[in-house]
Amino acid sequence: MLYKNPYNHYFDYVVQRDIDKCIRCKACVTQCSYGANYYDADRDLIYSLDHNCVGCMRCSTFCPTDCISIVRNPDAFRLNANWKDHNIKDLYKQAGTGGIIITGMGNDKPFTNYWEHMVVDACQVTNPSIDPLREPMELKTFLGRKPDKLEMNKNGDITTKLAPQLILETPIMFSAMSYGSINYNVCESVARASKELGIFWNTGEGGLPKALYGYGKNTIVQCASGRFGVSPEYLNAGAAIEIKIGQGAKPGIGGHLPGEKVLEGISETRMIPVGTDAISPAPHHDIYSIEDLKQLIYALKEATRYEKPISVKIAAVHNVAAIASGIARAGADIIAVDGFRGGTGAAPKAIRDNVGIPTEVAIAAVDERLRQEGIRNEVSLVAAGGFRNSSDIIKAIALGADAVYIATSALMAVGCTLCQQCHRGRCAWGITTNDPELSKRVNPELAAERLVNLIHAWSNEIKEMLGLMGINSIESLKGNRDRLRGVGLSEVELQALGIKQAGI
Amino acid sequence: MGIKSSTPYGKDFGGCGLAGIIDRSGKSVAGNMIVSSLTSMKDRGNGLGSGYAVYGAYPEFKDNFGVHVMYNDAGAREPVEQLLKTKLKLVHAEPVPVKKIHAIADPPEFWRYFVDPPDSMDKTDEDAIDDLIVNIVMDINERIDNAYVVSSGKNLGVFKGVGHPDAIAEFFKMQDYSGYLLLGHTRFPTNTPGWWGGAHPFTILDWSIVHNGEISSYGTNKRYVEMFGYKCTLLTDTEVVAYLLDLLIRKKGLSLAAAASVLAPPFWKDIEDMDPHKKDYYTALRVSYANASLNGPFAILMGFDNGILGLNDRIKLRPLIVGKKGDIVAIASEESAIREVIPEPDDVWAPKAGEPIIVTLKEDAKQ
Amino acid sequence: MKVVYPREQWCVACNLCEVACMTEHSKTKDPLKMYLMERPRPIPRTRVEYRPPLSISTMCRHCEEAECVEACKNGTLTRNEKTGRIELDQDKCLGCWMCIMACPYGAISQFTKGIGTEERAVANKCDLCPDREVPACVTVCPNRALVFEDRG
Amino acid sequence: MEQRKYVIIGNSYAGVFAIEAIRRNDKEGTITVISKEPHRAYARAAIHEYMDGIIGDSQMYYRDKDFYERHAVTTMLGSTVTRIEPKKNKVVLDNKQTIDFDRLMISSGGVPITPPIEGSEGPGMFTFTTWDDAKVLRDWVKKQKDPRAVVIGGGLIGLQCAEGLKHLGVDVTVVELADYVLVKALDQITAQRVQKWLEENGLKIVTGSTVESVHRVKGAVTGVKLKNGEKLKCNTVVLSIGVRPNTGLTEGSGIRINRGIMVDNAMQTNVEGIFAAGDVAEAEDFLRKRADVLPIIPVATMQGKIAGYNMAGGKKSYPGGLPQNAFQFFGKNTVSIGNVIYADKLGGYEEIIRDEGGTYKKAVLQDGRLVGILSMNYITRIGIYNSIIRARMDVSGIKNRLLSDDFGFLDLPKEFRDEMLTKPG
Repeated sequence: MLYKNPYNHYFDYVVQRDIDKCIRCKACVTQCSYGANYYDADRDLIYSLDHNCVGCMRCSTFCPTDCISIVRNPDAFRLNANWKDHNIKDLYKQAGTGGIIITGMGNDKPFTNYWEHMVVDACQVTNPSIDPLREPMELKTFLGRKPDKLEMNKNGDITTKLAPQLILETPIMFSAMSYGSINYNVCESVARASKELGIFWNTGEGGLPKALYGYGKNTIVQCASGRFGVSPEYLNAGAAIEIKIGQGAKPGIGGHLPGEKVLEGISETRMIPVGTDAISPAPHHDIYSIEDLKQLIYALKEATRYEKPISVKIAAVHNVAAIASGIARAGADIIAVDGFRGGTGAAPKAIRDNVGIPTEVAIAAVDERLRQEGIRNEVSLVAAGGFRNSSDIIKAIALGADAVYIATSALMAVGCTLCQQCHRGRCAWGITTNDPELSKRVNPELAAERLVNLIHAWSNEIKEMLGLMGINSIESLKGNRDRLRGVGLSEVELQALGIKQAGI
Repeated sequence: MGIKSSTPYGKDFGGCGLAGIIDRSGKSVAGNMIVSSLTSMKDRGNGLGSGYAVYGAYPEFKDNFGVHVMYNDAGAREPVEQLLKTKLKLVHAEPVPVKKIHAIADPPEFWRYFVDPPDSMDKTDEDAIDDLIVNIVMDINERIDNAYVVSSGKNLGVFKGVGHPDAIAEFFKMQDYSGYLLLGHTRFPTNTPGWWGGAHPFTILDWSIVHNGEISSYGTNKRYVEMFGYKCTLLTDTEVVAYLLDLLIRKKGLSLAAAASVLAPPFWKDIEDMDPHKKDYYTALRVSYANASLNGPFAILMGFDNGILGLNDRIKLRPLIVGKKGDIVAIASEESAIREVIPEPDDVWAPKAGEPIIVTLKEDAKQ
Repeated sequence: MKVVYPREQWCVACNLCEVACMTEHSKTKDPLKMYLMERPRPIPRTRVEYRPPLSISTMCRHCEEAECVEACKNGTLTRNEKTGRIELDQDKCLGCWMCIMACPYGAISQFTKGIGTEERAVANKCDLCPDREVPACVTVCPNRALVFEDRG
Repeated sequence: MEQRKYVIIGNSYAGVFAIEAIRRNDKEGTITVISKEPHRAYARAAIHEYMDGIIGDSQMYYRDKDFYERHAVTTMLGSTVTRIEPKKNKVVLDNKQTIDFDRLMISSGGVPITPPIEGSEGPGMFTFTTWDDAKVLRDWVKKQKDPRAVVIGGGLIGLQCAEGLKHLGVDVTVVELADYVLVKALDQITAQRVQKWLEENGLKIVTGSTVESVHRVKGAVTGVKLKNGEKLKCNTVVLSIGVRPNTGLTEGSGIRINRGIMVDNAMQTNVEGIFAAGDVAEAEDFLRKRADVLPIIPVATMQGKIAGYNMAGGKKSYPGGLPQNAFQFFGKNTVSIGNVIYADKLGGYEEIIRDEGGTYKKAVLQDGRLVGILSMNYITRIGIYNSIIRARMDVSGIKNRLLSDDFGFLDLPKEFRDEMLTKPG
């Protein structure tokens, strides 16, 4: 502390400790991976270095006597409606380092959240609601190309062979998070949960550790611009392949795994040397146009004997509907659209907070466009980016998504407190770190249970919501915007979402 | 009446009574029969909509498409007739005969047109001809203000409007019609005032639908059929069922039974337990036509040139009863309505949830 | 028999097992009062070893052939024939530390019982929380690094 | 099955463990315990604490009152076996009574060594191995106006007795023949520190000499004369230069004796059906791989247990005895495990020593493997070394951590930890 640089003084949190309640168990000391707490044996006291605190609450959570509270640093700059606290701090930081500000997790800026401006319809009198505790309630979801028409022979047997489908027991999947950005234990947790739930997890662009090949039936393997860990074996290891074009948190740039996080297992899986930065190119250098994408889609289909659906994931950008239409016509079986609240392990803050569009409007636009073109059946549509609860999911499906990807909420189920330090590789919750001491904080057995609990809870809520809408199968909610109404939205916004104003 | 929906997702729904009678031998049943059957369930409706479909109504024009058009404004007739004349060959046009009665105030105008496809078309290409008719129906409904196509099938007459079943029957002189298949519907709309176009049956080509219930999946179904050019303009969910059936059966080539199992698919848990062949069959149907499945409570009767289909939703949230005696089969919301026309039926039963009842004309009854 | 097994790979060195153990074996069953008021203050019967990145919490294994029982001078340590648990009678303990010498797990520690003239050093070790269905340390372990299992 | 008849001679540590082991395997057979002493099993190793009143009767009994009843044991306390007749499967008591056995265990313990000393006949001379010895000695010194005692022998028992006497207000001098005390248990450095501590607490210690004669006036002890010519005034003399195996009862039985009764790893003597355990037995030494008598509690109990199992038809093998001792004088603790004095005596061993802050810790390595550990004033988790020695683990890679105060499982190889900690103990 003595040698601190005054310019680094502007920190966000303070660890408040009620010494009367401290029993010197040192849980806070061992748990803080940022060096914010230490024990002074001379005085038999625990102190904090507040400037190291990131507000992850690991210490306060583990304190058995609740003697710690993490509070916002009361140090206040003069109030300024234009220069907000974070503007000022970021500026100082950059003046000190000359660097781009990197951050983790999703956009935290107060853009309008459309989920919160949509309400769901319920049955009253004319139509009985359905009680999911007493009646069957179906969430099974098929992702993949659907035939426009089933051909039948004279006996009435169907002769059309269904294209490969991903069969989900509930319309929720775990979104792409690469091995390396999250550690092996988290990958395993997600994989285990997917298997138990009958859903899918996505490897992200970091390859698939050999030890997880056993979860292949519930795995979507990703192929991104860096091609990390991509091999014929890898492509065939999963149930589907996803081409990652973009990511909601950082549209237009590639993935970035800092070298500090590239340890042995990651190096082996990604097929890169230990300690090197794994920086994916901004574009796929073999995809400069939609025709090139088509070539890659078919190359991957060839490589997997047309047995696996191919997904293409894009960030939600202004022209997302037209892009999605192109992707559908390029032969993709699934399109994943990742809105700007989607998380990331590392992204320039300027990009994360200012580029892309919300998932809500992106899904509405894409679904509508594909319908207008009569090709909605050719692809499944997966919404991603910022799903916080089951009602967000219900609304996304009513807007037109077939299923959703969740990642931030999955990590939160595992312990994440959204401290946005993923890029530093010191995650105190043991999630976005490969440090052996920290990684073991995620016990896949426990974490998988929590993930399963979360998805069960959400699925049950979705069933309840379907029931109150008088619907007993999720497919009858898909694109059923009739059951949504907008509250507090302008006419243009309603139009973008394709929904009516409440009361009409 | 504000007819045009302000947004594309409107629908109306309610409780209803429905009835259907078929003589499998193809013999004509008097129009009064369906009227008395339906009138026995008068309390299922509230006077805001009743209607009838009569298959075999126009033996003299049986090979022409019979297009019934409702005009809320006399000015709409000209563009409709212009359209029909331009796109089709108009064989015969006349107003639908009605009787002015006290119970029916301010009715719209009804005309019927018997038309043929233009000579330029290949008469054997039935699909193309049907598509043309459908397109014209959609065009009129959507584009021409105050004009609505009530029916468009061959040898089919549809008579519907705002009023109790007996009043509507009197207004349209139902006693003057007879047919081998008759459908009737009495309506109890709850959300919007009834209007003439919103009364059942809903039809497209030979398909006519009467419906009791509410299509909770309406938004999904509507947006699905819209991908194939159908326009849902009549402000009620029942309309979409007609289009779905037309789509599934005529365009997608499904059998009636297959189409019924798309509308009310088996539960996945039941599919799981099926033998592999059946399992694949139902899985393919459900997966491919997921957007066509109907959710919510419903009992529907669908008439077509060769018979009738009765279908309930998957958990049977609306009544549907079948009765038969000899070649006569009646299906209705209530047993009383059946006994009205078949006083001593051989058999009366309630079909299971999602179980389609398909009654077709006997082989020798087809002309 | 069921005993507590450590699962080293999941131990996060949070010391909550120790706190729970002390609390469970305190008079007040309250961690704060235990720490601030109780004298002698309970000591943990499980011990967290922390050598980053490794850590592990170990305690008495209630051995089938317990070496502490074999080394005990006067029968302070006995094997309960019914439960199989190794019981330690602190009232009887002489504080000779033969058990500490003998225990291959280092699971027995010295504890100063009583205060003032009553003060007396006795052996202390895990008793599997006789008042609980599952020992406190296992219940509290946030990462399932301690499990209560029968691996016999 | 016919009821098997088990007879156990001796009612101390080995005897009790044999009873428990037999009963785990055989609920039907009869067990008879014959002991010279009238007490039910008691803490023989705590008699010095009993003597000075630190502990009472309740802490002296080794097992609870209904121990024998619960284990269906017939006790013959206060009876002495005089002869064993293996061919007739019987033992003969001093009252000529005979007891039949199918399986016999001899755990008759040790008897104090009493060399001929001039003037040793008569009152004021004591030995110190039994509860009764402790009671008699306590009563004696309490009767003395100016109690002064000379304890002959600076071994563990002698020093414990001396401490006990000191607590009773006796002026005590210990006479040890060797150059320092505890010569069999500790290395020179440790022993000298212990000695210094004892002296600081008021014991007088004379080394390098022994008592040549006991001087009496009118039959009463008035002092002793040492070999070095020194004379010590006293009224009490305790003879505790050691014990030897109590093998007398095997005379003529054909049971093979060396220093003690020789047993194999099943604890069986050369005569089938006859076993021996405890201070009387001579069994394999774990480290030296040769037979020896190892008169310590953990060895006695383990031998008794193994003998018991094998007598009842089980198959358990003795892994070899490991010297170990924990003791304290005037509140300071010392623990030794394994061969801690070899480096002193033999050479060829490597020693690691940590001597700081009042703690003295020494590890003895042989070919990189830990064979002994000695620690003064810090005994936390000292037993872990036991398992390291037993595992014959090469510790040359962890020498720098071996003696640190927080040494633990994390310093040991993962495989070893897992083997120790993930399986039932």
